[in-house]
Amino acid sequence: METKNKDILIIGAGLAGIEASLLCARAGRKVYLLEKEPYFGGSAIKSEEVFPLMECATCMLAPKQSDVLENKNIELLTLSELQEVQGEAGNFTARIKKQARYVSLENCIGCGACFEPCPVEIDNNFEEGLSKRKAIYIACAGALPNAPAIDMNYCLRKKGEDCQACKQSCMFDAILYDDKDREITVNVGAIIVATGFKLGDASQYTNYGYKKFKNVLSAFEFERLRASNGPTTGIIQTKDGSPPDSIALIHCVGRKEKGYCSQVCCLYLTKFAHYAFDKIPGVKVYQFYKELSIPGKENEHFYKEIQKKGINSIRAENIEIIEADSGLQINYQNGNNKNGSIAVDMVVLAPPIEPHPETRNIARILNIELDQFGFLKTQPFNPVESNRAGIYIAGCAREPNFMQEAVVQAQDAAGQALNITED
Amino acid sequence: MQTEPTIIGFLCNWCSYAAADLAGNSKLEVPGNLTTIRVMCSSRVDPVFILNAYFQGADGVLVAGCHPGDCHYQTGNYYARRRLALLIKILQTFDIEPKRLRLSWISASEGQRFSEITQEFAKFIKEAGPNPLKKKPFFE
Amino acid sequence: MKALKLSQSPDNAIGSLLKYLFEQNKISAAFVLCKNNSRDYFYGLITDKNLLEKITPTTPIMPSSAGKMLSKLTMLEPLTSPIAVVLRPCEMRAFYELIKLEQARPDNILFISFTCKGVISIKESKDGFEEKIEAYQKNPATELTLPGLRQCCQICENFVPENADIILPLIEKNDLNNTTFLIKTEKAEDFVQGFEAETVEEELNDTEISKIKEKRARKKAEVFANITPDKLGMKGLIDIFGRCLNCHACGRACPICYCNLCYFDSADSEVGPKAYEAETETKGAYRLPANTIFYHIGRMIHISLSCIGCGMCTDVCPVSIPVGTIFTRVAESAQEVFKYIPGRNIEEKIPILTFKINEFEEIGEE
Amino acid sequence: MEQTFNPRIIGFLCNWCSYAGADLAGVSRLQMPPSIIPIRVMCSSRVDPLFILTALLRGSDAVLVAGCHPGDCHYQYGNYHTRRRIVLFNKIFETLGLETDRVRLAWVSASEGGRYRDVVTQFTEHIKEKGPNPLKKEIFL
Amino acid sequence: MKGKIIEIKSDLNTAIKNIIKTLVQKKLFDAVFVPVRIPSRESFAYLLIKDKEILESITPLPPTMPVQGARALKDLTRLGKLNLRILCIMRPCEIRAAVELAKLRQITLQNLTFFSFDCPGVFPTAEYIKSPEKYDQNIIEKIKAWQEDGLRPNCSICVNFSHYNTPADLHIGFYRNHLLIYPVSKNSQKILDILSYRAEDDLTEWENSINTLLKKKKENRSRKFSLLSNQTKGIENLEEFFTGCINCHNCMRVCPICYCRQCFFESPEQSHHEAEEYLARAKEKGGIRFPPERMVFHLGRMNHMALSCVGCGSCEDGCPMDVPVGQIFSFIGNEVQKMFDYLPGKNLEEPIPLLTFKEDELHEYEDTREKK
Amino acid sequence: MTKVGLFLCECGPNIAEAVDLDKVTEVIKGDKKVALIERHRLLCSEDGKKFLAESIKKNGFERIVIAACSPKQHENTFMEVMTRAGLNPYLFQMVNIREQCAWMTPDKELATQKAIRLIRAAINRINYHTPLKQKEIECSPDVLIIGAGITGIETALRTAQKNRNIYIVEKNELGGVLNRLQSLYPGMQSARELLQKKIKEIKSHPEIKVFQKSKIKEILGFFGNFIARIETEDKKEVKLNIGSIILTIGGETFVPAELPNFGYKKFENVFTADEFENSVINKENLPQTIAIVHCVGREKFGYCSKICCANSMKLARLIKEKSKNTKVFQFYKELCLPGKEYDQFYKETKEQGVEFIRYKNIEIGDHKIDYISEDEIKQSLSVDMIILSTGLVPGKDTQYFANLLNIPLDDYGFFKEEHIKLAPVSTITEGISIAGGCQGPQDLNDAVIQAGASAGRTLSSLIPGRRLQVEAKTCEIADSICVGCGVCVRVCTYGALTIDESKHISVVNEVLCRGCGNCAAACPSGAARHRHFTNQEIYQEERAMLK
Repeated sequence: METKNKDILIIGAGLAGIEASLLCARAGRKVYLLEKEPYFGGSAIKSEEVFPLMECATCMLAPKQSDVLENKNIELLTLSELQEVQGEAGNFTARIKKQARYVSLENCIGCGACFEPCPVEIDNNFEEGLSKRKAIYIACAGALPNAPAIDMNYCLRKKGEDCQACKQSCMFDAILYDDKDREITVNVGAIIVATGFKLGDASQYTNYGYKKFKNVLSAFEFERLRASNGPTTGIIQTKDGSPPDSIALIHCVGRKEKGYCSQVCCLYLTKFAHYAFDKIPGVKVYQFYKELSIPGKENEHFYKEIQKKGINSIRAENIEIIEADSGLQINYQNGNNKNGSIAVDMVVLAPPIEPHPETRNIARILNIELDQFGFLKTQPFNPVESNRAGIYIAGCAREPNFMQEAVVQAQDAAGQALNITED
Repeated sequence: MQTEPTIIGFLCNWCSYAAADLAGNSKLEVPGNLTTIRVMCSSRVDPVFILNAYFQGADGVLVAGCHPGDCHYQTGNYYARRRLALLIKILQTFDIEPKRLRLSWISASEGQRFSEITQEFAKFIKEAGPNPLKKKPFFE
Repeated sequence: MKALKLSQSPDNAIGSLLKYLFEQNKISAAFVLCKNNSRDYFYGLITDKNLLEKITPTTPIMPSSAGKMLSKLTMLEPLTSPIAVVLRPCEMRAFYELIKLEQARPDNILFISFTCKGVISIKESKDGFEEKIEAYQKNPATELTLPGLRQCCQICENFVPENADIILPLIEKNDLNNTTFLIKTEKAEDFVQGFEAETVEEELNDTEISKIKEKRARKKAEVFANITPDKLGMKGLIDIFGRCLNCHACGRACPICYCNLCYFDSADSEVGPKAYEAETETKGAYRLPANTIFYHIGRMIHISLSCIGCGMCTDVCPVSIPVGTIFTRVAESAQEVFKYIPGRNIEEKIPILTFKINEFEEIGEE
Repeated sequence: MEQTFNPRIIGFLCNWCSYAGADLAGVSRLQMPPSIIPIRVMCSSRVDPLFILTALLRGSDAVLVAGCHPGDCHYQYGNYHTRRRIVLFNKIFETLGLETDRVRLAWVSASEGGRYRDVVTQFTEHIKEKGPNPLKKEIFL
Repeated sequence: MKGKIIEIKSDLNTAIKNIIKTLVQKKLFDAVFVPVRIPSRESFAYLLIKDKEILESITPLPPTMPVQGARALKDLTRLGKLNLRILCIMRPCEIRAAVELAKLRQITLQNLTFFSFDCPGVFPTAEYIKSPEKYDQNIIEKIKAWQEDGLRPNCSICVNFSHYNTPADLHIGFYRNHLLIYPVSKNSQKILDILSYRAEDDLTEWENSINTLLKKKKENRSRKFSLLSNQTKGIENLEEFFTGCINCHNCMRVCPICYCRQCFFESPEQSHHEAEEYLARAKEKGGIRFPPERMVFHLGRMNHMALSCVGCGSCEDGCPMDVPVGQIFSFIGNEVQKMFDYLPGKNLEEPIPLLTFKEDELHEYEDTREKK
Repeated sequence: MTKVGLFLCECGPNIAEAVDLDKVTEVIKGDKKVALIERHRLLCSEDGKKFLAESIKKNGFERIVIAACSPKQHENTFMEVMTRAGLNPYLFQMVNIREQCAWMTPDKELATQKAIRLIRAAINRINYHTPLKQKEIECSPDVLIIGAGITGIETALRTAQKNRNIYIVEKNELGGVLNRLQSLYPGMQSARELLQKKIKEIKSHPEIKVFQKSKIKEILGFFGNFIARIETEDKKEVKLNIGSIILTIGGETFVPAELPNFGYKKFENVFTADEFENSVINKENLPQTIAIVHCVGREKFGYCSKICCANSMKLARLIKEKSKNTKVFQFYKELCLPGKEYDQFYKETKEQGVEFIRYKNIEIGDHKIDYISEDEIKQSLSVDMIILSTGLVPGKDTQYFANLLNIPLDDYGFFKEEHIKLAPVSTITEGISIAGGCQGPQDLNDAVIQAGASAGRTLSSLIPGRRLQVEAKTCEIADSICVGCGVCVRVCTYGALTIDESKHISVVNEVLCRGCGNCAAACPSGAARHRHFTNQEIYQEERAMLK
């Protein structure tokens, strides 16, 4: 009888990937947890609070992350990408490219002494460009693993300069300029794909003025604005640094074009309203929506509680945002086809939840199917199983969903992965 | 010897201790006279710990835990709140320096807030002057 | 014996001595009876010599047994730097008993004591205490009928602090302006070296002491005459202990009762509903709180051999049962059997913790 | 009434001597009153005086403590301690005017079945004469 | 308000005794839990009585309360119910303490029936013992007049001395040489039936008299409390207030609510310190007192039990130094019970505040700073 | 006296530059509780760990204090080193002089003082540490699944493995709500076929034992070791030893009898969606006009049930399939169509001629619907039949099982999950999971995933042949002091404390205890002790800080 390989490969170390790897590791399995970024935690760690109970996201996730880091069975591979997979369920061989970090995880103690001397300053994409970072950086305070990486795309050394600023500031020989991309091969019995999502680019829906007007923000930008560990330490402000007197929350940006409801936007925009009321006394909040989607037992209560604080809700079509003297002006057609217009200081858009750009690539490597939207396709009555045996999909890689759904999918996928690799 | 006020902070492991770590990581300033005791949950803080600290001359006591609803153990901080409210009420009734005890909710991401709260508290305590019990003979 | 004489009242003289010891860094602390305000008496562990103005070591009150308090101080570890302690003879004996029971350590302690006239019951300290003290101090101790004096003190014959390093003869004294320190030990001599006082030779006044002893013995006989076996018995015990609340205050205040958790508070001594039902059935009724006399006799079994007759127990009894007198009576007869005087000698073992092979041979052989 | 009084005596018997002695009495078919309720202890020194006190206050008519003869203790010196404890106990009872002859300490070795019978018979007779423990009916204890 | 009014022919104790005897004779109860004068006559003890003859000697209404009844009842039922149906005649504060202890699993209420009565208050035990005859004289007259002189200080400020807030099954009131039976619980119907009483008499007059008295006591109480508030404000005053306390812990030992086997403040972990530690403390302050930790004990005990304090004043009664500890506990108890709208012992179903919580409450005790 | 070793980590310049470690050494050296002070440049490095291990062995340290970074960083690292060096890892205290001292205190003098206080606190505490052991207990890998609807069946299939018995208990017939459905949206597959296939699968599975028409009488025990008593179809009693329990008892559809404006049971042609799909659609010729009314009951129970919008569209499709000319109206408030497939489903439904009308208020009359539209206009529509699309509510047995297993319900009457986001199929009692309609309103997809998730949790935690690991830093009860007042029992969220009635004291179930210490603070006599955070340990820290 052919022996099955009991190890498990998990691609994507966001909430779903973390949950799946903890479950597999608890069962005593070796887990390779792949993460493209130098940090892990996915999109969830960008939030300050989580609806409907407005719990602190870091408090929820950090213990899980430490569990991953401390678990002997889990090998977290940051800056890593899947290159190739061969074999079949019970016996896959995966080739993984480990990008050079240029910082030794063994030696680095996370003191952060290297940031200041680095002469390069670029937009911090983790913070949606709201703050700057150096070429050697960590995504945000508290990001894990607590060690920086050098972004060679911007490092002066890449341009041939012999800058040694970070190396000289490091007392622990943690900077490895000659670090190389490496390839490793792992043998596993099952694979779980949890590559997550990205927010759609709102600038393609030109009527919203995103990227055109400075105070039109996309959801994550607003989220980071509110984050205690974010660029403004949690102060919500317009680009000129003053708190906005009025904020408009725009639902369903790009839904029609995409052809599906992203499920989470109605609720996270409600959460944004809560942020605004909480942080800016007297702020006016408008929401422009088409259909309200707040499924689930706890959510309506949350929605109504926040509504009570005075959200001005407008069912609207044909929204157009323009810049006016006093700020931004929203022109719209309401539910009864009447035109209206409202001036606000800040607009927050809820663009569609889209498959992570990596997903297509992963699908190709794994030889699994995508659906019409580019999400990974799953089986009827087994919504986490791909069309290829031994490969499972959890989280937003398969469909936009809530955190709790990502968690249950991860648990489901982990269970099936454990089962299939059982002798 | 030590002229600075003494402030003791009880921090819950999951939120406030993490916030303190984050404050350190972010090199935010936190008063040097605050020394912290890690407990697993704010509900572990027995009010008698605080009484003991008071009577032995602590100038301030800070108890910090997860925000209500965020408790790692579901409901611990609600119990903590009741216990400390009771203690504060007793101290208030006898007017024995109730303000030297503070109950704050600080989440794991609020390193900045940790820094602000502790600095503000330390400033308050400094202005309030030393705990009168510190040098009071025979009270205890 | 070498003695130092000061023309100060005893309290002030002790204060001067302690001040000197502080100034010379011979002690790091003093442990002595203090008065904070109005009538707040307690033992103070003083490190600041300015607080010596609060001491009042010879005031006839015993808010708690210094022996027990000193055991609290030294229970976990011996003192590493010297302290001076002023305490009464019975308190010192209690401390010695506790040392035998591993509850205290004698290291680095300079014992200062005095011949003791007895103390006024703490309950009597509430009204007119000042007058009582005045009467007490004016009265030569040979007089036993001082207002409010503890009964246990009235019958105490062990009022000479045998083991102290420094003794102040107070008992026969009504001259409040002169004080003598008898320097009994070498250790004491080291400490007082350099202390400014008139050096004299003086001994305890044995004649006076035996006179008082006699008087007290007579008083004791008088008191004990009412606590004889024929007057006690079960009925007598019920008359005496009938109003006991079972609060166990006597045990908590007793310098000898050293258990963390008294057996009579423990789960082992509890009985369940079945037992109550059965007893109620047998007797027709059942008294609650239960086991009061059981507790008192039990406590006698546990500690009467070490009872030093201080009377703390009577003092704290909320229903004024003369616990201490009964205890002293029982203790005396029990101690007599083993020829044991508690706290007299640190080397002497508590009788119940040792045995002789050839003793009580009649027992068990009938 | 006197005729029907059958005393109840709690007997603490040390495992090595007295319990064996009692067994031997049985094996030898020695006749004796059924008054003893035996409780086996490993050594007579295990008998906490409080056991005796409890028994008496709760209405046992008498208590017998039996152990190895002095010098024979299985645990070297246990019975010497027992002896002191019983002496102390008796002294306290005596001073308080309580009956001391309801408690008896007896040395009974493993071979002394006959002695066990004698001790029990004699003690039972003694208690019979004395009558029931008056403490049994006392409410205010 | 309806009940049964009976004329008192002999004296109050006998009148109540007769009712109790009837109930026992008719086998509604197997035993009675009630105070009896002790043989030496200067005090009282609770007895659980089965024997009818002993029942003759009871004093349901003793002028003093040496042991808080709940404490005695705790001894009896802590480890479980008795298979006897027991009638307990207790003062309102004792019944409330019993219910509080039942919440803490220290009393088993099964098979217990409670009679409460209009409590005129009690005399301090120590005083009573000195001259019982003096206090025994004309006790009924005293009750009638509702005199307050010489009572336990807590009794004169007690506002729960009658049926209000007392979860008894049946309440006995006194009014103008009459005894009134007021059925409180459903249980009491059976009792009335057995006694062949119908609760048809109008009790308004009695109720009015109780309300008048209540008003007076409430005034006394608020006066006393504002006095206490002044007396205890600030560290100096508080210290002065506890002057004389010798830290003997008698107050805790006689407290019906303090149910711990080993008081935390006497436990090694709280009270055993190394000599170095004591010396360090002494050095810090110049001097420390022995026994140590007097204030921690009192304030700590408040933390532990003030929410359940029924204000019976037993603690003060047991204090050898006459520290007004009962009054301060009553005062602080009132303050903290208000926080949670809680009255100890009023209702068995109401959880003790520290054992439950609400999500949205007590924000005034949190850091006032807005969440960022 | 035990030999305590103090290690100071310089953390390169991080601690060494911000804290004057020489001064620290000098001050602490006088403390007789410390046998030796060692210093290293970077203790967490391989070299540092080796140094630590060797020093422990060489000096015979019995307890260790390490002043370095946050315990969250390297507590485990050093505990491992200790274990390897033969010391119990709990005889160790870590002092955070980096994050919470060096990095937050710019003034070196202050930082040094603070470090000294923190180190002293640990030194004071360390002698009170007791060695703790990670315990292991025997456990059963077997699983009891309660409720054999589709969720239960799927859970059984996903959990079944070699060496693991699965018991599935159903009080009625197998299949639950699927028995009443025609087809499944959005794929419109036959519900019956799916169900038959699944039932066949579990019935023939060697590791699954099915109890139909059986009742759960009692469940005792805890994670790893539950005992369940079951009354079977033929009234026999069966006792099962299992390690975990999964509740899949489902929910119910709401019956709108108490909402008069929907005319249910008042007018003969008003049916619930459930009735319609289960029977009406099969029996009669469908009339000319049918209205489907959404959100029935939503206001009453206070949540959106998620499935009704799509289900109503499915019904419209079924109607159209059977009777092409029947006019179908959908009366809705908000269309809730989350997920990637439903916008398309909606579009297609609309294309089949189904008309969607948004209402604000509705009143159902005899063959007519009066409604107020969103722009506040009162309108009326005559229809022949009305289908009420009702929401999902908790099943009737939910309360029974909540009591039986002592697990809480949420505000809506569903089983309450351990954590709404992170642990949606767990309950606060470890070893008891929930899946499907009893957890909250959800569609078939969700239920199947939850089934898989609860299976996954079980598979990962109870493994045949392996013992269960128990947390070391739990609470314990000092029997001799405990009086059984139950204060600790009441504040414990996890049901880890119970009263041992025979001894009248509390007992801790260490499998369930998560070690928060709430009980320790609640216990007035200190009988409840929080291991590694005992009163003594905390006092010792406190005292050092006050010196």
